[in-house]
Amino acid sequence: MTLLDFARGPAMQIAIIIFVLGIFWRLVGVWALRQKKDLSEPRQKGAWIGGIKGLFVHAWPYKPFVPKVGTQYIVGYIIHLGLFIVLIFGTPHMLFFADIVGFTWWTLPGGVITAVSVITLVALFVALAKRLVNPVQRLISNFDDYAAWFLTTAPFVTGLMTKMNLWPHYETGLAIHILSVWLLLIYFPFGKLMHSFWFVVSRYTTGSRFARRGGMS
Amino acid sequence: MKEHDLTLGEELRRQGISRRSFLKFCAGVASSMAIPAAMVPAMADSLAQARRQSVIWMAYQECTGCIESLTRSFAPTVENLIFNFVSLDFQHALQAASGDRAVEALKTAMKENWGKYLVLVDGSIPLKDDGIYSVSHGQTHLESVRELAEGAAAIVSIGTCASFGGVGAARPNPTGAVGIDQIITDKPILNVPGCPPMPEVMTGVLTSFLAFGALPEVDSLKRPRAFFADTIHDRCYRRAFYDRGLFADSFDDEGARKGYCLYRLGCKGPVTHNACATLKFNGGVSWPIQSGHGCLGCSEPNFWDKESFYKPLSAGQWGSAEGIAMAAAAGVALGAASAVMSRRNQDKISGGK
Amino acid sequence: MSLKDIPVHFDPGPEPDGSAPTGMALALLQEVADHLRTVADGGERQIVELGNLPLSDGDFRLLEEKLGRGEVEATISASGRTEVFETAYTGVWWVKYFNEGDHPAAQQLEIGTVPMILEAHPDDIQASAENFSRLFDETVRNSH
Amino acid sequence: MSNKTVTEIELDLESKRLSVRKPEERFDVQGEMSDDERIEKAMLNFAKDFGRVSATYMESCIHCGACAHACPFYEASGDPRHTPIWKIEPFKQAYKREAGPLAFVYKTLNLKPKVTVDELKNWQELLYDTCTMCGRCTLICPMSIDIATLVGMARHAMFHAGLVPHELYTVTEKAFKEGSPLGATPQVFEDRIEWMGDEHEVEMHVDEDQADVLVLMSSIEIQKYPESMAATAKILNHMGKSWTFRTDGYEATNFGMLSGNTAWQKDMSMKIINAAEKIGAKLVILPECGHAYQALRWQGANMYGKPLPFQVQHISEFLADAIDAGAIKLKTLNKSVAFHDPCQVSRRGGATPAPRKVLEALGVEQRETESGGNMNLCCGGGGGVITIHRADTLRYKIMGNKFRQLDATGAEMMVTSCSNCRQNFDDSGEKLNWGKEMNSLLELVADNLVEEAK
Repeated sequence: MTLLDFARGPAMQIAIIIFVLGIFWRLVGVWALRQKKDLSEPRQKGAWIGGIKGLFVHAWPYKPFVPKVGTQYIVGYIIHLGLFIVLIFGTPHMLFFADIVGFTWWTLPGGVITAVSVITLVALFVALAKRLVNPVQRLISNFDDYAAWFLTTAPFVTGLMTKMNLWPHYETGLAIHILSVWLLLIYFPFGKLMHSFWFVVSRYTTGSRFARRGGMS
Repeated sequence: MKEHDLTLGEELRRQGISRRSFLKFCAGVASSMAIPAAMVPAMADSLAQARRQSVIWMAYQECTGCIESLTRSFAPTVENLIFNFVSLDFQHALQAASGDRAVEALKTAMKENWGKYLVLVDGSIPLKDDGIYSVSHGQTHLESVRELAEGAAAIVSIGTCASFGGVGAARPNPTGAVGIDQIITDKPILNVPGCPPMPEVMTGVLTSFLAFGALPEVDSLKRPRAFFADTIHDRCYRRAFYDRGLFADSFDDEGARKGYCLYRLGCKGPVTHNACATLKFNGGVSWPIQSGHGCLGCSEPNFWDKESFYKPLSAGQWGSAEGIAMAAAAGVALGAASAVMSRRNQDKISGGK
Repeated sequence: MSLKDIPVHFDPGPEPDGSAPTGMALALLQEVADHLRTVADGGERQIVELGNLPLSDGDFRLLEEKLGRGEVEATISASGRTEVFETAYTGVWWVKYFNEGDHPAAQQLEIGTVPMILEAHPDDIQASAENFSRLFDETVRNSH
Repeated sequence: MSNKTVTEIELDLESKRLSVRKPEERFDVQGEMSDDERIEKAMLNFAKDFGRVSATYMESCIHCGACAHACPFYEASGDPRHTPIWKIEPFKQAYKREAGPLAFVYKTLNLKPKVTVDELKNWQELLYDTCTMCGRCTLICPMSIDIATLVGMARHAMFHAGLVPHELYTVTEKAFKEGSPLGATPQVFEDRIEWMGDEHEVEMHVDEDQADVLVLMSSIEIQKYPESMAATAKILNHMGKSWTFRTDGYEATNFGMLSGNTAWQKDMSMKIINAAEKIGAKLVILPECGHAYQALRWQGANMYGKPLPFQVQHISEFLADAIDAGAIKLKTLNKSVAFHDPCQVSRRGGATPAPRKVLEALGVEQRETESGGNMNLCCGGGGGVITIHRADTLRYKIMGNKFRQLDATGAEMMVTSCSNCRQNFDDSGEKLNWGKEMNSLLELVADNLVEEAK
């Protein structure tokens, strides 16, 4: 069995299983905790509307905060959108998903994907530099932050190398790229990468809690 | 004067082949092997000084496709000169002799050139039940290849079967077939995989052996780097379509007619190392992708067993839905268990207070 | 209905590499310039292989246009055709090899006094001399 | 050395800021416990009230550090330790190690170390001195984490581990023992009511057996701004309401909540609830006090264990409703006004529109600060911070920012509806020579009430 066969076979299955298991573990682990009912009289009904609103309101900082964290949000968006675009609209990636969903969709030309990847990588390095330089972020960062950064960046680097054929051996390179994604998937449920799930839960929670009170959203 | 005593230069001149042809031949080989053009004169000189090489070509568990391909495509090319450079002392399919006389010729050639002859092999070797599944003249091929290898200067495995086991070794591999290098480990071995292999590779390898006295540089799968360093994808004329994201989605759609990339139709070009894209087959007429079909990856080990030829490379093995569902269920159980533990902890505190 | 009733169209489609020069041609010209300097200064013959470089049609056109045609043209018949011509720059030769099926086999730019393939090899001259004397002997014998 | 001797400090009623005197020697650790015991108590009490919501927040942080930029303390100090999420770091660690879904993994592999007493001692400053639980960090947080609530829970742990700042502990203990953190005992309260009734010639109702409305007061008002009592009485009398003060349930502040003692918090809330139930009140009016609103309006029912049998309103809400209903009419005030939102009433309480409605009725020109309303910059004195002498320097710095913001509006008059904010403005205004005065919305209404002939 070559490394590529391993990456596309057992490694993929193990990674998906750990990924799914971990996500359910963590989500259910929190969801099944006790939560006392709030007995206070709500100011208004329909807290869930506030919850839904909360999902979107925090997608961009409020005006007074824009000068302070606007750039950080933009860098964040570049990383997230880049990740999304490359993942969904990169041809080999689309074909990978098409295999299970059973239909294909429009993809972006290779050159565009390469450009997006490079921009995303730059943004990732900017984010890392900020984490290392900014006193606040440096203080509150832990292993998880750097691990998550590394595991997110690795697929971009290996993917670009594969795309641009910079590996001494293409298949091994491709295998390393795929394995780097599995590593990301395996780590995903156990670190801060879970924020891709928590952000919905957390924003909804605050949005609905404060919708019933009024005040901040 | 015996043939073997003449140098190649003398021998060919006797046949009316000039040094210009020689030079031209070397220029052609150098071009295909990426040997610097400046070395061509030296190559031609050393080739002229070489003696005719004794070559024994054995066919084991095979289909004769390799030799068909090689002999037919040799005819109109400059490389056919190679047949003038070697003394093909044994070849099942091509020789006139058969039966005991053929075997005798083989024994003679081996004896006369012991330690010097070059063995070409096509076909895999069955190992199961002492190799009984493939026998010629009462001798299993396993014994045959061991015997021949003993007196060989080097061995060249021609085709994917001899290199990696090929179709004979495909699942479920009933005869326990393997490639030559799984059996012979103490001789220089070179693999020229491909189903069939490229004739130019054979020419290059033989020329290089004659001119430089050694097999050319090889990769990790013992394939000559000069031909197998790049992937089909690297040199494919449809690569530009891949880079621009233009693909054929079926064999008769607009994309296919426009000659778009065949990646989505399962082309294995990106993971296949061979020189088809530059050398092409049948004297440069065409090659699979030019004919509209994706690469099957025939020069790679186990290519038969890598799922469908028409499944895109990007496809992974998702595993069973049951497995994923079980993982989800296990995750739910673990989550619930941890929450129960936390709740119990809280109860303990409230109770204790 | 027989098989013949099914129309078969063959459309090879456009060659995707196009005909735009890749920049490789310019690099090549630079290399030729260096070699020419070397040879002009009394150095050895230099050969640039064109066959295994990723040159586009446009590159070839550019090369042909820039190098031009010179005074000498020759065709050699040995195991197929070989075409040789001097470019507009004396000492820069273009050598095109064809195989017996007349397909291109290799292509080189050679920088030197005369391309190798045009020169008669000493061994061949030796053999030629032997053959010639035999011919002469026979002719003399026959005339008697 | 008993607890009493180390925590007892005299009140300082002379200062503009109402607290105990600056302790000559600080005793920021209470009780006699071993370190292990403290840690155990901290962790247990932290875990006790932990639920799905707080766990979600603990899981969600992505360590982006944005919250620092919303925090008045970080903005004033620039000290990265003042980053809101960092203030609960030991508890985040403890959560992950002890209570989260992956706790088993963390604990078994010892990936998150056990929290130590020294750590908690170091965090006392972060949890008490530099956080008013104003919740501004939640606004900037891309994950919407309610850090203020988590700080509140961390304070539960700190209290039970005996790690409350000296002054805050003292006032809390006073509140528990005397019924008021700042010396406003029932006797003092009664005296002051009488004094105000006489001084302002308003009819006061004290300890009525039956009344529709129970009016609460905060110690700060009783001690420093007693005019509030007269103003409230004047308005309620004008409206013809059946109302009363109760000496067995008047104290609106809840230092049990601020210091982190849930039992005491409940105790303090229950006094009010019992009194209200006893007189059959339909409405309890909370005075101009921020955290009182938080304690009774939003946490009261949860302390009580069932929905409250009466309505709870902040005085500004009550006034707004009265204006809406046409029950009171106000004279027009030709001034420009900037309103300072008390975080616990506006951002975290939801009564943001009420004071604006009242100001509108006063006909003033309202000027918002650059970050006003729900996004208001906290004064830095709430959450018990104002009682802690150690926190003064930074509090003045925050108020400096606050003054600049208010001054930038160019408004002629500054108004708020929280007496704690107000005393912070008074104290810091004097210290920083602000030269302006913070006014009470309630008093402004009372002063401009149109009293038609009955």
